[in-house]
Parts: sequence; structure tokens; C-alpha cells
Amino acid sequence: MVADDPGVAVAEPNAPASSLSPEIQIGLYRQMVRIRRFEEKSAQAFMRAAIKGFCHLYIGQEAVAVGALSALEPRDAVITAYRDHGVALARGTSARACMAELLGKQTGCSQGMGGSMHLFDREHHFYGGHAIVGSHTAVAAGLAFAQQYENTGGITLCLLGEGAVNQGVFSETLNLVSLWKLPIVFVIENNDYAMGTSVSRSSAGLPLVNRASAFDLAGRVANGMEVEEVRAKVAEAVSLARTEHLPTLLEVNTYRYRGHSMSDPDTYRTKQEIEEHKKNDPILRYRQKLEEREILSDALAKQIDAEARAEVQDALTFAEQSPEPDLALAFSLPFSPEDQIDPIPRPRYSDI
Amino acid sequence: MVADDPGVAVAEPNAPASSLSPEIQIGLYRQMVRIRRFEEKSAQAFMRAAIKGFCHLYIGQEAVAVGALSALEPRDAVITAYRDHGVALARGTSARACMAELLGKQTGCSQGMGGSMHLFDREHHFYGGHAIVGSHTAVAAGLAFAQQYENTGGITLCLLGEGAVNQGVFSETLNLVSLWKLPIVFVIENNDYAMGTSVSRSSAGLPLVNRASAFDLAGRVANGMEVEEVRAKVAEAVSLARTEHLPTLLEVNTYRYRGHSMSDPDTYRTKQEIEEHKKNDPILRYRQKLEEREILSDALAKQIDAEARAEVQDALTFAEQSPEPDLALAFSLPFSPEDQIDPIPRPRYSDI
Amino acid sequence: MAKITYRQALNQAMAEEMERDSSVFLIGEEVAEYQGAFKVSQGLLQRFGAKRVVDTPISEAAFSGLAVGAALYGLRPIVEFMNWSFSFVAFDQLINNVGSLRFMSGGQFDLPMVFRGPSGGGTQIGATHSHCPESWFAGVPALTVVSPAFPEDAKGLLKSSIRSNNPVFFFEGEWLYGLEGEVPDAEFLTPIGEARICREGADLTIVSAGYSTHTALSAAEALSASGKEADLIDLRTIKPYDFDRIAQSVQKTNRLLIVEENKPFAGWGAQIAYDVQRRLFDWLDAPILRVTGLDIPQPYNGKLEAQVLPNVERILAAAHQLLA
Amino acid sequence: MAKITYRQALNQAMAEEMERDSSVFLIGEEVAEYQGAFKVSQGLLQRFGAKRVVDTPISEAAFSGLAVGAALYGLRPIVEFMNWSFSFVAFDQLINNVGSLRFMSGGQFDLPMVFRGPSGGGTQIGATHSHCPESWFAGVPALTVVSPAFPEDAKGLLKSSIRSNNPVFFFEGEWLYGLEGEVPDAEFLTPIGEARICREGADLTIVSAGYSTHTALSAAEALSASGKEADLIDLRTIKPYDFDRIAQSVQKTNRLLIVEENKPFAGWGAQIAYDVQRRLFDWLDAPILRVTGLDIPQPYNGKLEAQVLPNVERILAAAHQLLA
Ligand SMILES: Cc1ncc(C[n+]2csc(CCOP(=O)(O)OP(=O)(O)O)c2C)c(N)n1
Ligand SMILES: Cc1ncc(C[n+]2csc(CCOP(=O)(O)OP(=O)(O)O)c2C)c(N)n1
Ligand SMILES: [Mg+2]
Ligand SMILES: [Mg+2]
Repeated sequence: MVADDPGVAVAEPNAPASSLSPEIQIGLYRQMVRIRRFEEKSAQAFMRAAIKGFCHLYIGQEAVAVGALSALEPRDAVITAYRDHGVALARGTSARACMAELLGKQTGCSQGMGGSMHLFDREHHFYGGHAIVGSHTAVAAGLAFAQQYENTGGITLCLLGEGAVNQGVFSETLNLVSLWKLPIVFVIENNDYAMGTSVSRSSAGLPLVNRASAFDLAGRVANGMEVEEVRAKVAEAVSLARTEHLPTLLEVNTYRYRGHSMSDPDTYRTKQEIEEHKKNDPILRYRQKLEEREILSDALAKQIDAEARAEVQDALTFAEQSPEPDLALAFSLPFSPEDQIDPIPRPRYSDI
Repeated sequence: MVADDPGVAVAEPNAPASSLSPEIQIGLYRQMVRIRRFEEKSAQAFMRAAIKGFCHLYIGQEAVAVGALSALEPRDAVITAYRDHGVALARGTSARACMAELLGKQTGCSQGMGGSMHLFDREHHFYGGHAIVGSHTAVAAGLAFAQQYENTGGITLCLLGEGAVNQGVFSETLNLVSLWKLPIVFVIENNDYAMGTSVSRSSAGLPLVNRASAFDLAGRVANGMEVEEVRAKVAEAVSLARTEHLPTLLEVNTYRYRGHSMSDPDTYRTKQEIEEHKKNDPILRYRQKLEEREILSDALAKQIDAEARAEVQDALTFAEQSPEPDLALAFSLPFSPEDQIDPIPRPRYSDI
Repeated sequence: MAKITYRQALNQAMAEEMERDSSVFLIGEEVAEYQGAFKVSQGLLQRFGAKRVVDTPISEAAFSGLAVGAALYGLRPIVEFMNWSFSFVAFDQLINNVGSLRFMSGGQFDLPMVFRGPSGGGTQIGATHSHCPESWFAGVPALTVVSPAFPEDAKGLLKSSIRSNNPVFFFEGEWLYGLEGEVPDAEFLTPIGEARICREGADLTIVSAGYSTHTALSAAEALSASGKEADLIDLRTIKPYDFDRIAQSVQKTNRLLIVEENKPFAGWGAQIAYDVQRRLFDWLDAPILRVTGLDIPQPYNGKLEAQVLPNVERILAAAHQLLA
Repeated sequence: MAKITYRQALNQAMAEEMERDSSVFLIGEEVAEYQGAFKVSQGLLQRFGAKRVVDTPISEAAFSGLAVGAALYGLRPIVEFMNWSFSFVAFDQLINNVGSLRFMSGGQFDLPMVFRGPSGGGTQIGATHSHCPESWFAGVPALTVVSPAFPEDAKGLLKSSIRSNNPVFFFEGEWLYGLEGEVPDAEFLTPIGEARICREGADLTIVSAGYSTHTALSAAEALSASGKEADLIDLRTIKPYDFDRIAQSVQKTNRLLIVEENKPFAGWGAQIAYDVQRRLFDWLDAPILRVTGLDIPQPYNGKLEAQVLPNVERILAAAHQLLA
């Protein structure tokens, strides 16, 4: 598709060389493919009723989590809403632990108590997986507060949907983080819809990044279909947070290909609209780019895909074969053991 | 104080002629004086423990309620927070009904059930008097929604303190009213403090009017020590609301002379700061202006003052002599009578 | 009598009342264009237009407060919570404004409004989405709490709730929406505050509400197979609940079992237990028992959730204990 | 033993624990520069600095959520609500995040945090400012609810609450702050979940908590003057409450009266009544009675409010009824 005459403007120019190492580029690509395959596998498992409840797929949005999380250090904290599979995977939670959680198994990252919407992984500083819209944004501020309090040098990355910006607690939180200069980056994943409500029907004063200035926050925008752009914009914000303790509100424009959740009939938009967006598929685009940069060969792409497929199939098998949690485990979880005071009696008021 | 040479810039120029009729000007002045005297009387009554609970005085802020409410029609709706005495009086609630409510008497505008923070007057389209910070701003949107729904031609004026802007529900509400083009005017009474917290310690992105643009609202500012300016700016916003259904966020800068409530030791600011602001006293300034305009004579000013004093003394006497509400009345109030269905049984679960 | 679902019953109730009274409107997330997250409002937008079927942003506090203002002004809002668990972000509006404004204004204003939506668990949507806040709202003096178990009552009670001049908190259930039942063809209202006798028996009184009534019904049938007959009283209204019906039954059976999905500590069943022991102390042959949700947050895992919810097994165990 | 106020006791508890553990911090409205709306945090800013004594905007939801995040990360926040009634704008954070996150994460995270402030009425601040949400929070499986009546317990329980690795909801009272009492000079902890016997007697058991304990004490003394002696049990912890102490007493007196300030429907007293009738059915010689706040929103008028609150007169009436 490269024009013969390099002096003429071309529809699709060669991808500019990246400052990222080939390993990193391949890594970004691989992560996106892993997530895509994981979600496809989840969809199948849901259709077979192996996964129950709500199941919100990340397909189409992979570049956001992958780009954003690739800009973080291990000591940083990550938190998101219920559309969390891709985020957990990008953060390092194993596909097995994720899939087992989706199936409600004891080997799941939340021992089967949380389910699809509530993946948690303390080891990787992943603070969930939160199902009440907007609610986790305040919790995110607390992670950043603690990082500042403890002077860890870490920062917090908080992802949220564009529908969440109209929960009051998010505005309260933007005010707090700005006032207190907390090391945090809010990434609005603007996928155009909150369930069946398009952003223009839910929010005044578009684009949403405008909300930043009301609270004197750095406001940025990124194309969420371009993994390197997301990474770069997040990296900039992270550095602002880490070195100057300045919070950023970053609006990332993306799109979800599937319904809001697996139960959504998805009748509020046209097939054509979806197909239109798929032309910008983040994985496809990045693959083309890496091919043009001669970093990704067809063979390697196939290998990556095969590995991802194998990984998620292994995860599903693992999950299926894992034991269910039992009531004794569940009753052991609500309370932390005490170590500074005597144990508190914990009668079960449901005992007959 | 007029300079000899009219060509020379003067420190205090003649007040510009007003487009308002002398009656209106005198009316504005009289309202402010009434409120001031009422509040002084309230303070005394509180000191004698005739008024209990919280008592938030409006002294210093009179120009806001008086100016703003003078721009309304009777069919418009008014709603405010707990610093509501001045607003109720400016809206037309009698000093007797207000004072009786402060004393918790049955003759009070809320029959003694609401107290100082919860003055209500349905007849005058005054919807309270609300003590949970920020909470009433959503209720205000509902009044405007109903006005639009019923096509009454009325608009809603909602006053709130500058501390209330950081309650999430207010941001949610700004989004709603903008999105739905409701006929409403929000007046932020920015008196610099929310209890002991100055606005710069509570809010990022000052001035607060900046929050308007995030929600694509008309944003305006007024000097709250100038009653005519408040009136003019509110009138402009009211007309925008009434004719174009466009909501406005108007930040009015004012100052309270007294502590947050009668129980506030008021140690977070200097006496000097307060004295400085008193130089801009809205009543004093307006009196000077009206004198310069030769609308207000000394004699008339004295008469207005005497009448106001008499009125609030009468109100207090009335309140003191009024009966207390009894428990039977209280138990009759929680539920509205039914007229479209059979009565619902209303057992008292506190019966032994 | 037509056989329709609980969902359709609610839909008919709203449609009929909106037809009848132009001050009634429906507001909530996805109620209009999406036709309701659970399709309860199917067709209402098409029939009544966007003025009266209003989609909102995800701002429960603001739209609940907005409904309060509209009610103060004289409209009759129906507010749909996609899930009652989401009402917690609007809790202040519900407790302080809906619960107090009429009283604090000395009775000047009416609040003719309905808040409705599904509560409770059973569909594996986890701890944050499975709350039963019925008892908390019932604890507010001015609030009325309704929780129908059958399509007929869903329709008749929702119509009564919409026509009430007082705020009604109306609890549905995801599992209930698909349930079918006979509903009269002619217009009818079900009175708020009256229980329904689902089943008669002389050995034991069982009181329940909402989806738990169906579980209790299964348990009562199993009990019957083992020779013991239960009176099953479906409350329909949780507050004010129908004490007289319960009393009548307890005076016959002398044994009371309460089945409620909410977590145990200070659920509505505790209030009924208190009232019954207080007023019928000498009629009781055994302690009152309650079968409630187990005392842990709702787990996602399906087997666990089935154990956490009141189930036939636990109801039978309690019944046998009572009858022992 | 020094005689100090309840307010000072709380202040000392926080100061000692902040001294001891640098991960403890206090956050809330007016806690720092203003020294606390009720002066409970007097001097803490001066002593521990603005990093650990944090003034907030009027954003209860955000700062409660922030405290949750800080706790997940390992800090030990103390969150002050100027009034528990204001916690309703943060209700989602309290129920869903504080109440569920540990469980939903499969137990990965601790939530070592205290939410504290005054609840209840008695100072004529009206319906929206006089709530007693103790029972509602107690209804959440993972939450612990504490409500001390005396300075000694205020100190010992607040210290225990701060040291607990679990979230504790701590209820104080405006009327209690000025109350004086003996408090040990040496460091001490009061165990969570243990009641205090305030007074012994064989005729009647009275159970109460918080400010109501003082009202109950006055009533018990008046009762004594008329020849009847009450055991008075001050719960101190509402959940988990000290069933064993109550049982011991009821097995002696065979009569139980519960005094609680909250509105009646499904208050914590109903849970205690349920548990006691269930487990001590044969020990009861009379129905359990509760004296609660009257079943209306809190009126502003002072005489009315005094009638609405549990008062000596109503407690005595109930006691006489029980003893009849
Ligand atoms: C407070 C609250 N209200 C409503 C819901 C129901 N709900 C779940 S997801 C959702 C849409 C959120 O959209 P958005 O924030 O854009 O995220 P996306 O699904 O697009 O990732 C809604 C309304 C909820 N979980 N919490
Ligand atoms: C939700 C809530 N939080 C806290 C309070 C306690 N409170 C009452 S008034 C007030 C300060 C409000 O200040 P501002 O909005 O500026 O109004 P002003 O008092 O200056 O008129 C606070 C914190 C409350 N009533 N409601
Ligand atoms: Mg979205
Ligand atoms: Mg202020």
C-alpha cells in the first residue's frame, strides 16, 4: 500500500520508527493477543454457562490496558471497574487465576468469591475489579494517598468507563486529588457507550477531558486504538505523577465490539457502526505497523497467536478442573485475623 | 465626598442612576434591613436559649438573597440550604412564621418540626431550608424538571454555599440540568468559608465558576455585596432559563460576619479580616448609594429601621406566645392522606 | 384472567397508570431507549414519549433527588433503580429527603413517588449487587416497603403504590421477572399492607416475602409430604406488615417460622419476631425461628450462593426443629 | 485514675495510637485546623502534623473511599464523620467497599479502619441530623459496630478499634462528649464484643447502649426506689453483642427490657429480642419489651424530641408492664 512516489502524500504511510525496543513492541502485541483470545474463550465459556452472572468483555479495548499498564512499574498500583479481565492479564495475573475466578473456582484470583467483576491480585498491586460504577475512583485516590504517605515512589493508575464520570464521587475525587496533589492517573476508557447510552446522551460539556480543567488537573487525550500512543500518553502522565505529584485526567477513545455484557442484546447501535470501528482494530493496526517496521513476521504472529490460544485453553481446563470453594472457606473470609488485640467473637447470626 | 472638579477621577463617584424604580430600590433596601434585624434578634434569642440546635445567621449576605429573589416572579421556585432565614424572608414568608419556627412553635412555617435549618413555605413556592450539604441541589433540578414538564413558565432558583460544590450530587446535577436544559439558576453563595475551611483549602480549580464550563453551563460571577448587581446578574440568568431553558451557574462573592453557626467560636480567621469585609457592608453601601441618588433620606432610613425592629420584635413576641406542637400533631405529619387508594394502615412500631 | 409474567405485570401497571394520570413519569438508567435493563419498561417510551420515560446518566443521587423535587412540585415519579444495590449512592436522598421532607416541612408537601427495581441475589452477581436493603428502608418511619412475590400482586401493588400520595419503596427480583401467573383482566388494585395466604395448614406458620415466598412454598409442600401442614403467609408489604393475619395464623398453629433473604442481623423478620412474641407470648409453643441469608457477603460461586440464600433444605430443618 | 470527659478519652485514644503506630491517621471535615467540630481531635494537628491529621472538603463519599484505598494499601485510617447522619452520602463506600472488598477479593486485603462520629438526637438538630444508623451497618456481615457509653470504654474501645485489623464503626454522641468519668492512667484496651454490667438486680434485665445507657441508668435507679432492682447491661459493642452476658442475666431475672434510641422497625434490639426468645424461650416469664425512639422522624421542637427519645418515663412504664 506504499505509494510509488515517496514525495506524494500517501494514504497509509510507513509506520514511523518507534523508540521502543523490538522486545517491548512484541510484548505489547503479545499482550493484546492474549487478552483477545482470553475474552473469546470467556465468551464461549459463558455461552456454555460455565461462567455465570455478568461477564463484560474487553474485546476492542485491548490497547488501552496494554498500553497503559506497560508504562507502569511493579510498585505502582492499578485499579479498574468490572470490565477487568484485560487489565488483570496485562498486570500479570495469570490466565489460569483469571479464568478460574470467572468460573467461580477456589483457585481463582479471588477464590471464587468475586467472579468476573471482582478480580484482585495483591501480589501484582492490582486492587480490583469493582462493580459499582464510579465507586472505585475514590478508592484509587486512597491508594495514591498511601503511596504519598509512605513515600513509596509509586503511583496509581485508575481506569474507568466514560459512563462513570457522572457518578458524583468521581467529581469529588478529582477535586481531592488535585487539591492534595496525589500521584495518580485517571484513564477514562471512552468506548462511546455505557450500556445502551451513548456518551452524548449522558454527558454535557464534551469532550469529557474538559472536566479536568474544572478541577485544575492536567487533561490529555489519546487514541485508544493505538497501543503505543496510549503507552506514551500514560507514560507522560505517570512521570508527572511520580516526579511532580501532579494528577492527570486522560481521556482515551476506544470502542467495545461486544455488547455491554454477555447478556446485552446490543440493539442500540448498528452492525455497520461496529464494523466501521473494527477497521481500526488495535491488534490489526499494531500488527500491520510491526510488520511494516519488520519487527513482526507472519510466522511470529502465528506463533504468538498459537501460544495465546494454548494459554487460554490451558486456563480454561485448569479452571474447569479446579475445586469449588466451600462454605467453610467463605466463612473464613469476611474478617481478618487480629494480631494487635484479642480475637473478636464472630457469631453467625444466621445460625438457627 | 464628590470631587470638586468633575473632570478628575474620583475615589467614590456618584452612584450611577439605576434603571430600577425608586420603589424597587427602597424595597431592596428594606428587605436587607429586615433580614439584618431579624438575624440580630435571632442571635439574641439563641443566646437566651429560646432557639436551640443549630442557628446559621445570614448577616453580611443579605444582598444575595434580596437581590436574587427580587429578580423572580411568584410562580418561580426557590430552594436553599440551612442558612435560610434571609431567603425565606426575602421570599415573602412572614417574620412571625420564621421566628416561630426558629423557636420550634406550632405556628412556625414548618409547625416546629423543622427548626431554623428547615423553613418551608409552600404558598410562596419556597421549597426549604435543607441541612444536608449539597443534597438540595438535586431536588432543585426536580423542581425545574417539573416546571418544564408542566410547562408553567416558572424557573427554579437554587442557592448553595461554596462548600457544597464538592458534594458529588452537585456535579451530577450540573450535568443533568445542562444535558436536559432545565430552567434553573444555581447561585453559589461564596462566603469564603465552609465552617472553618476556606474555599482555597476545599476546592481545586478556583474560581468556582470554572465548574460551569466542564458541564457546558453559562457561568457568571457577581459581587454579592452589591444588591443591584446580584439582582441584575440573576435577572439575566433567569431570563436565559425562562426563555431559552438554559441553566446558569452564578458565583456570588459574599461574606458572613458571624460564625458558621451560633455555636462556632470562629477562631479560623482574624477579627481584622472580618472588619475589612464589613467596610463593604451591603446595607451600608446600598444606603450610601440610595442617599447619593437622593432616593433614601435619613428620616426614611430611620423609619425603615424602626419598622424592621418593630416587625422582628413582634415576630419574637408572637413566637414566644405561640403554643408548642404536641405529639399528636407530630404523628399526624409523616404520611399524606390518601385519596386515590384506600388508607394504608400506619401502626406505630414504637408502641410497647 | 390472563397468564402473564411478573415483568409484564409491572409493565402493565406502569402503562395503565401513566395512561390514567399524566403526572406519572418513569425515570432511570436505560428505561427508555434500551427498554429497561430487565425490559420492565418495554414499549413505554414508544407509547408515552421521551418526556415521560426518561433515560438518565449513571447518577442515581441526582436523579433520585430530581424525582424528589418533581414530587414536591406535584408530579408522581416512578424511579427505577437498575438494581436496589445501586440505590446506596443515592442513600442520602432516600433517607433524608424522601424520608423526612414532608415531616420537616410540617406536612406541607406530599411525596407521591415510587422507587422500584430488583433486589437480592441468586444470579451470581456478587456481594455488591445482591443486597436486600428492604429492612433498612423499613426502618425509616415515613417509608413504605412493598415486595410482591406473584405477578398479580406485582401489578396490583404497583398500581396502588403509584396512586399512593406517599413514597413507596418497591422491591422486585431478577428471578421473579420471568415468573408467570394469572392476572385479572379487569382493572384492580391490591391494597398495601395486606398479606396473602398462599397455603393453609394448622401445624406451623411460615411468613415470607418476595422471591423467598416461592422457596417457602416449595418447602411447605415438601413438609406436607412428610405430614405437616404449614400456613404460608406472603407479606406482600414488608412495612406496614399485616400483623393481624400473622396473629390469626399463630393463634392457630402456635409456631412461627420467618423466611427472609436479607442478612440476619436486624432484618425485618427480627421485627416480626419481636412483635409476635410481645403480643402473642402465651400463644407460642416454641421459639420463633428465622431462616435468612447466611451471615457472609454474597459469594459469586453458584453453589455457595445457593447455600447462602434461604433454601428448602434450611427451611425444612428449621420447620422440623420448630415441630419437634 | 483520672477524671476526664468522654471527648478527652477519645482524644487520648487517638493520640496514643497515633504515637504508637505511624500508619494511623485521622481524616475528616474540620478535624485539623478547626480542632474538630466537637473538639474531639483537639491538639492532634499540632502534635502529629497535617500529613496525619487531614482536613477534607465536604466530600464524604470521596474521603471515605480514599480511606478504603489507604487501608487496602496498609494504612490505618480513622475517618471522622462530623455526624453519622452525613455518612449517608458515603453509604455505598461503607456498605459495598468497606463491607465487601476483603471478602470479594478472597481475603487478600485487610481493612484496618475506624469510622467514627456522633449519632443520634437530643440536641434539636432535626430529622436529617439525628439518625442512628447503627443497626443498618450492623446488618452488613463484615462490619463491627461499637457504641460506648462511658469515657473509660470510649478510650479502651477506640484503642481496640484502631488496633483491629477489621473495619469498626464507632458511634459516639453529642450528649456524651461532655460526660466525665474515671479512666485508668495506665494504658488499657477494652475488648470488643464484651458488655459492661452497670448495675445489678434480680428483677429485670435492661440492655442498652450509648447515651441510652444513661437514661436506662436513671430509670433503673427510679425503679429501685420503688423496690425493684434491675440488672443493667451496657452493650458497648452492638455487633457482635455479648449474648452470654445477657443470657446470664435473663436466666436470673426472666425478664428483658431493651432500650435503644433508634427508630423501632428492625433496630438492633429486635435482633437481640429474637435471639433471646430463640435461645432462652423457657427462661422468659414475660414478653421481651423494647423502648425505642418513637416511630416518627426526629422533630425539632425540644419538648417533642424529649418525648421521641427513650426517656425515663417510658422506660419505667415498660418496666412496670414487664414486672406486672
Ligand atoms: C452506581 C451504579 N449504577 C449502575 C450500575 C449498572 N451499570 C453497570 S455498568 C454500567 C455502564 C457503565 O458504563 P461505562 O462506565 O461507560 O463503562 P463500560 O461498560 O463502557 O466499560 C451500568 C449503568 C452500576 N454497576 N453501578
Ligand atoms: C453532607 C454533609 N456534610 C457535612 C455537613 C456539616 N456541615 C454543615 S454546614 C457545613 C459547611 C457548609 O459550608 P458552605 O456550603 O460554604 O455554606 P455556608 O455555611 O458558608 O453558608 C458543613 C460541613 C452537612 N450538613 N452535610
Ligand atoms: Mg463505556
Ligand atoms: Mg460558605
